[in-house]
Amino acid sequence: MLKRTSLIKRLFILCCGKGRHQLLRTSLFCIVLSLLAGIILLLLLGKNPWEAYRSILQGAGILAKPRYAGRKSQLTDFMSLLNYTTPMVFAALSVAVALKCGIFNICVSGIMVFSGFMATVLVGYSNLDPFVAKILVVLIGALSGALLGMLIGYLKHRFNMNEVVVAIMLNYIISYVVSFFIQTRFIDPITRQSVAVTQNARLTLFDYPVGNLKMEIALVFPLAIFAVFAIKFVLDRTRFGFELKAVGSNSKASNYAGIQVGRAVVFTMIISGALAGLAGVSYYLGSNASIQPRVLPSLGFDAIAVALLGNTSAIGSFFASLLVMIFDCGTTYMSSRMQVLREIAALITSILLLFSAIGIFFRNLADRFQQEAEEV
Amino acid sequence: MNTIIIEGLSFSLPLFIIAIGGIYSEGSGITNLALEGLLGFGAFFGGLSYAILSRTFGGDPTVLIYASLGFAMVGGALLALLHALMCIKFKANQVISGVVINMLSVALTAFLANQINASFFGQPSNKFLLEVFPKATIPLLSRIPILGAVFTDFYTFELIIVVVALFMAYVLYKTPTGMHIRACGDNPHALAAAGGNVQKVRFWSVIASGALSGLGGMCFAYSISTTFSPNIYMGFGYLAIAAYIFGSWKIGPTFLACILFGFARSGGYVLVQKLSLPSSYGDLVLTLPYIVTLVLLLFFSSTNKPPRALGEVYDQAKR
Amino acid sequence: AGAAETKPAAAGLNIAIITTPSGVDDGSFNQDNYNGILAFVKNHPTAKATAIREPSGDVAAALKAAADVVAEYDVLVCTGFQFAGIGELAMENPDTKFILVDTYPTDAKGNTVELPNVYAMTFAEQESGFFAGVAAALETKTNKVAVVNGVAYPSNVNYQYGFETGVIYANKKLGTNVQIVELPSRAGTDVTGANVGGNYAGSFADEATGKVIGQQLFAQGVDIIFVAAGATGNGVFTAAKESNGRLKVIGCDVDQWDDGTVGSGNIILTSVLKVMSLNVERVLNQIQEGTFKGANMLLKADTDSTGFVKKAGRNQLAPSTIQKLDEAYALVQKAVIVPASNFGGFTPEQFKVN
Amino acid sequence: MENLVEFRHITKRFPGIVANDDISLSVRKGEILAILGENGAGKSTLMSMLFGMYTPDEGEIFIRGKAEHITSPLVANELNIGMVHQHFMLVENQTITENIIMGIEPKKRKFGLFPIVDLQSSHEKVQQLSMHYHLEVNPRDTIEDVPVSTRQRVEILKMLYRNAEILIFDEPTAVLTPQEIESLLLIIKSLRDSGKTIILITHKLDEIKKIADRCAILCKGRLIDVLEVATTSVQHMSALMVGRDVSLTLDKVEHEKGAEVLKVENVSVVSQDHITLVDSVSFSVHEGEILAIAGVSGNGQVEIADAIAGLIPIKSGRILLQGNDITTASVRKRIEAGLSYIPEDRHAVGLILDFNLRENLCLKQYYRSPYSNERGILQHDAMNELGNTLIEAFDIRTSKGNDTLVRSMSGGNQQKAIIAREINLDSKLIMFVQPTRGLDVGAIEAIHTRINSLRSEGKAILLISLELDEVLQLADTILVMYNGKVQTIRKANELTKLQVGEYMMGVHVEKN
Ligand SMILES: Nc1ncnc2c1ncn2[C@@H]1O[C@H](COP(=O)(O)OP(=O)(O)OP(=O)(O)O)[C@@H](O)[C@H]1O
Ligand SMILES: Nc1ncnc2c1ncn2[C@@H]1O[C@H](COP(=O)(O)OP(=O)(O)OP(=O)(O)O)[C@@H](O)[C@H]1O
Ligand SMILES: [Mg+2]
Ligand SMILES: [Mg+2]
Repeated sequence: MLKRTSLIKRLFILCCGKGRHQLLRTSLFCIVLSLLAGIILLLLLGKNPWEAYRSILQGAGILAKPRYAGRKSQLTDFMSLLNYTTPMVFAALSVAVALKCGIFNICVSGIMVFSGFMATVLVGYSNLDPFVAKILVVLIGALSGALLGMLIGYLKHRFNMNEVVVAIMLNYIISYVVSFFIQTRFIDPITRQSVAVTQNARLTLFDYPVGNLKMEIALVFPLAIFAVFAIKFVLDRTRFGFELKAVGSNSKASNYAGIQVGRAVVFTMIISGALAGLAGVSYYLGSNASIQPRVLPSLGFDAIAVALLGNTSAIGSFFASLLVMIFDCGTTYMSSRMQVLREIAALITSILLLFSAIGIFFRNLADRFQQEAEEV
Repeated sequence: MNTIIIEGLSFSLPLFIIAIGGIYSEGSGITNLALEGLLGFGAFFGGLSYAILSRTFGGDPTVLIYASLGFAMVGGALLALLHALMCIKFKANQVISGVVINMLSVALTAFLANQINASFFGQPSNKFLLEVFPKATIPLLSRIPILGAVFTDFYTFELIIVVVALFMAYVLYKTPTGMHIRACGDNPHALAAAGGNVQKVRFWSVIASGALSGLGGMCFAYSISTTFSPNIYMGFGYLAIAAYIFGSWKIGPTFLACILFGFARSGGYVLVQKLSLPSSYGDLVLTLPYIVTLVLLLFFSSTNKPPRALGEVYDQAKR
Repeated sequence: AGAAETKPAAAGLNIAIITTPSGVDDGSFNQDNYNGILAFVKNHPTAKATAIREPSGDVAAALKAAADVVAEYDVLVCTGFQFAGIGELAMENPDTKFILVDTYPTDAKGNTVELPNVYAMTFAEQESGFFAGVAAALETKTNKVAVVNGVAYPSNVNYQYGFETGVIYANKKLGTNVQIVELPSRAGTDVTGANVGGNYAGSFADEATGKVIGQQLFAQGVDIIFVAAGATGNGVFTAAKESNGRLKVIGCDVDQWDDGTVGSGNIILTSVLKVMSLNVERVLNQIQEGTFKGANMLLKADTDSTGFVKKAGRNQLAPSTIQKLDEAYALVQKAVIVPASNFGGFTPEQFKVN
Repeated sequence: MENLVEFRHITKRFPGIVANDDISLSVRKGEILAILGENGAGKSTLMSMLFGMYTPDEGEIFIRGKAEHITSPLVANELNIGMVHQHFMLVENQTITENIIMGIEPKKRKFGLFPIVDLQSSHEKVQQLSMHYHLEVNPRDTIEDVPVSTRQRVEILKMLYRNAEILIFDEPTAVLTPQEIESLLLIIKSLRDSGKTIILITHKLDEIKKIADRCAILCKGRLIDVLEVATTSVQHMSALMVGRDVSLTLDKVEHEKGAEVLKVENVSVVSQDHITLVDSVSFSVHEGEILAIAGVSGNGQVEIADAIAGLIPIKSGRILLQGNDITTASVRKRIEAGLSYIPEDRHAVGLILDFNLRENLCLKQYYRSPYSNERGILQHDAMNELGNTLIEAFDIRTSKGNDTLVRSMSGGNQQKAIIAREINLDSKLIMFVQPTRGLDVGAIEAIHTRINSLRSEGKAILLISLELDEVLQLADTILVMYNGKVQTIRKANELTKLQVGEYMMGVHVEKN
């Protein structure tokens, strides 16, 4: 008995204990745990967990489905996964950057709606040359997001307003006001959403023929990858990143050291806002083409947890986004094949995020076990 | 005017009781962004208990209606238990735990409501139908000009809320328990040194916040749609958070904030009706409480003091 | 490789129903369609039905959900306007049959198209609305009735116009003197920007506003409300439930009797119908028999596709009302009565009784 | 004499360290036992176990001859053990009474029904208690409004209210003025005389000499010796503690002071609540001069330093640094103009605990060449080099060198890191606020030597300290503040300790 426990403990230490890549190992451990929880859940419902997970991967284009519809293949599914992952990467980065500076940006959803709306209205219905239009969409998205981010940062810095409350209020205000304009000006009576933007303005080449396949090609996916590395570089290597992290860990000490705290907060929020804005345009003018009135995209909230799963690092956020979106994209196929409610996938994702939220506990526990092991 | 007051109160009071839940949790030092999820899960649990009880016992629904409020509190408390475990036992980041619990609550209630309706009631639905909540009017008081509306045509749950709110205020400000809760939010180490059990106090405060949110959520379910459905997640939990932050984590000012939100809302509806604006302006009216909050916060946030130890993980060893 | 080759020779039809967030168990619109499928499966036990839900309600997401699974099935039943854009997918998968409810398919450019493998059905909501109007006019005691809608999209305006036509018809032909109450602040603006009046909540999911509108109408003396407003309608129901039986409502799309119970009573006067289940079952049968033909159909009373609930114990209409409604129903079937609709060329006020 | 408390073979481990190693120690009834030891020697840990905050890993604690499991402060209370913690354990937004009665609140019933905390009678009881022991407090004051010395009195009253027989004081004098220390020592003595047993943790040998009966010396978690104070010299005690001889006095070379470096003219500072904290203060500091500001804590000294450093705004007046007006300059401008600042609170202000040592050592220079290039990119090699140099030069002891998380370093080494960073700036003016607070004798000696040699190098030094001995030992010029005003500025050798103490209490008023 005693021996068994110590074996389990040793395994646990191996997963979450001190050493290289402790954060990464803990995250992986959390993922495995939640997959286990999912297995139990599926078994309770009398389903084959192996099949279920496989069909999720198939649905997301990681594995091959037994058959494909006309002009579809595993590659098209995978490209579609990348297309849907793009906004999540931006959103998770937005949350992560703000968190590094000690700011909790819960306004990502609102910013997404705002930037998506601005780009839709300003460029989405114009007849601009595709190249110009797409560039403009990206610029307007980043700019309008940055503007809102700046507002939040400024209110926090100048008026000491709690950014969480400001963000909650802004989310609702934006959602209702944008809904008002869509309902009165830009409504498509059939879809009951804003009129779809022109192909010229879309950041995703939709149904783009490649051979005999029709692909979704996310033009901004490379931009998302670039953003990941850019943010990593900024945080690790630049003066500004140093200041941002300093303010996030101890704003008093930062001020004492001569760092302009307010400036750092506002600039961080500008970056975070711009990223959220990019998430908005890549969502509303990329994977989608129109805006649902009165709906805040849940992606903006999921991004918080995703950023956390990625340990608020840039690279981590990317892989966490990919993982969560694999679940998201594969769910429909799984629910269809396995005849289970699709909430299962949402539940597994929630459980995953719960586990990753207590990653710090796992690490401490592992450290303690390690201590005990060393002392004995 | 009457409608503004009657409707305003029936919205303000559930909001208020949820906000008190928030004050308990945050007053003890545990950030609670999960109110939205807690109120939804509470309403789910209350609705489920009503569905089960009314099918098993039938008869006079009045007793069941009141009983369901109690079950809603249990439900809210159950989910709050998870938040408490996450924050206190597992030392998770409290903000993140709150956000994740909101997500979980939405997924879980939708899943369970479907599954339970299908497997036990043989009904394909994600809703639980409820009964209309009894209303009352107090004979003499209701005749007072203007103020009389307060005593006119109110849901009896409003009375329950007032009683519970008074009780919670009494506990928080007059009893040793309340003193300990507030001490936990300010300096948990002081309480520990005085022999108190910080973990326990915080644990029960979070549970209380869940129970109160559940109560408020159930009242919303009754007053707005007389059903439990996933539509319950309308953002009122977040509004409650705004209310107590606005009220500086004190019950009295928070009450005023809730009244303000409720009246801004009901007043907005009446205003639109009076001004005969087209319905599309409804969206703009709905922004009123949020804009009011933002503007007022602009002026008051410098005096706004959160509990000193809010959001800090309590570690006995840390000094 | 064509999809058909890889498919096993199925013993029975493999059918999927794809719905928007509320799912096939919404007790309403989606469920009625699902019931049609279930009825078919019951008669053809080899057939298989799978329900798939798309949780966001966004049109792009709805189409993606359909595309994700299209290869797996012989028939896709897509319920809701969100699936209008299915045209492209249908063209690429000619061997899969599509049944589209409440909208016609559009191609990539958004133009409505007719496709050989798509049977799309929409309903003459104005006819259902008309029956509601007649019923309300005959049953009101205060002589004030109203209609509450979600957003002034064509289907909702059809319901509203139909209802108003019904009241006007009753006033002219059936000896009633009933007034239609409209809150000016709730006037709708339809998709062309025209003011269509009525009582619009501005959303299909705002129960709180629905309740406020119900109360405001009740305060103005209205005792019967026709509710065609999705989840927002639940709020109106609540207002009715709290009125101590003085306010009644008329449900829509499906029989909403079960949603109306309050204590031992019920607030549902009757419900007016879009008969989807029968039509879905009929088309599935055609597929099974090989007589399927793609079409974009507007279904009306002449095929019994619109109507009202007169089953005993599911409505509270007086027998005389039912009789008069039956008479009106016959006239509508014969197109003697053509109620006003959003794009029918005339408004309720311009409605002429022949 | 009877042994009231007995530690038998107590061992306590923390991750990576044995804080208490097989300690056996007894405390006699009615004595004052002092506990002496370097930082991190394990004094607080040992006492925390007696008070139930931690439980020992091995060994047992006997109280009144009986083995007790003290699992929480509640148990300690029941055993009549009380403790004044090194860091006060008070709820800031509650009243003095509420803090004192917390955990054992007297109750009464409102309307004969609802139990409520009986604040009224508690106020009276606290009032009586405070008069009885000459520990004046106003029971109705809120903690956040009262000064440190009052807070300490509250902590003592808290113990007395609980009828504690065994009183533990963990570094109680670190935050007090000489007069307050004097009176605290008297109080402790009178408590002993009234029959209480007292355990006193302190780094100050003269206090031990003054009141303690015996002295236990801890070193690196082990009990070295227990000495009779009356028969032991101060030198012997400190040598035992540090493990070597420590010189307790400095030889200071007299030399002429040079040019004026800092000039403060009529500076006033008001708080957010519009209370005047600093009232029209003027002084100047010269090259090679140590100007020490003495004063009871909370009399505006720290605010002056913060104002000079630019951390808080001033209401009126002028500040000149080497002739440049820096009154409105940004913090960074001031640093660049030649200002180093060792702040009072090293955790909250001086360091970023979650950064590693290298980053903290570069905290004030990271933005300029060679640590950043002109495009704003950090140069890790240069930063590493700086870190290594400073770690070497200032003997900062760490587990992982440059990469050590500062949070995991001991207080003394954290302080060394700050001092290293600030001295490395090579500023003309260096401000030290409470540089030796909470540090052990060895560490203090090192810092004092360092300050002295900076003076010899011709730096202008502004020293702000509550430790009067430190002020007298180091200062060339002494400025005493009271209530935000300058009481006096004099040559150090013109003032006696007693006089300074009187100025600090506002007794003397300078006649102009
Ligand atoms: N909670 C803790 N977790 C880990 N290690 C601790 C903890 N508390 C104390 N230690 C370790 O135990 C040792 C003894 O610490 P303690 O606080 O008892 O020292 P001390 O003698 O009171 O020092 P000081 O004079 O600085 O107050 C320290 O060196 C520290 O490393
Ligand atoms: N919670 C903790 N976890 C790990 N180590 C700790 C903890 N608390 C204290 N320590 C360690 O204890 C040692 C001494 O800490 P302590 O705070 O007593 O230092 P100090 O010199 O007394 O400083 P201070 O002026 O803050 O009292 C340090 O090594 C510190 O890192
Ligand atoms: Mg100590
Ligand atoms: Mg210490």
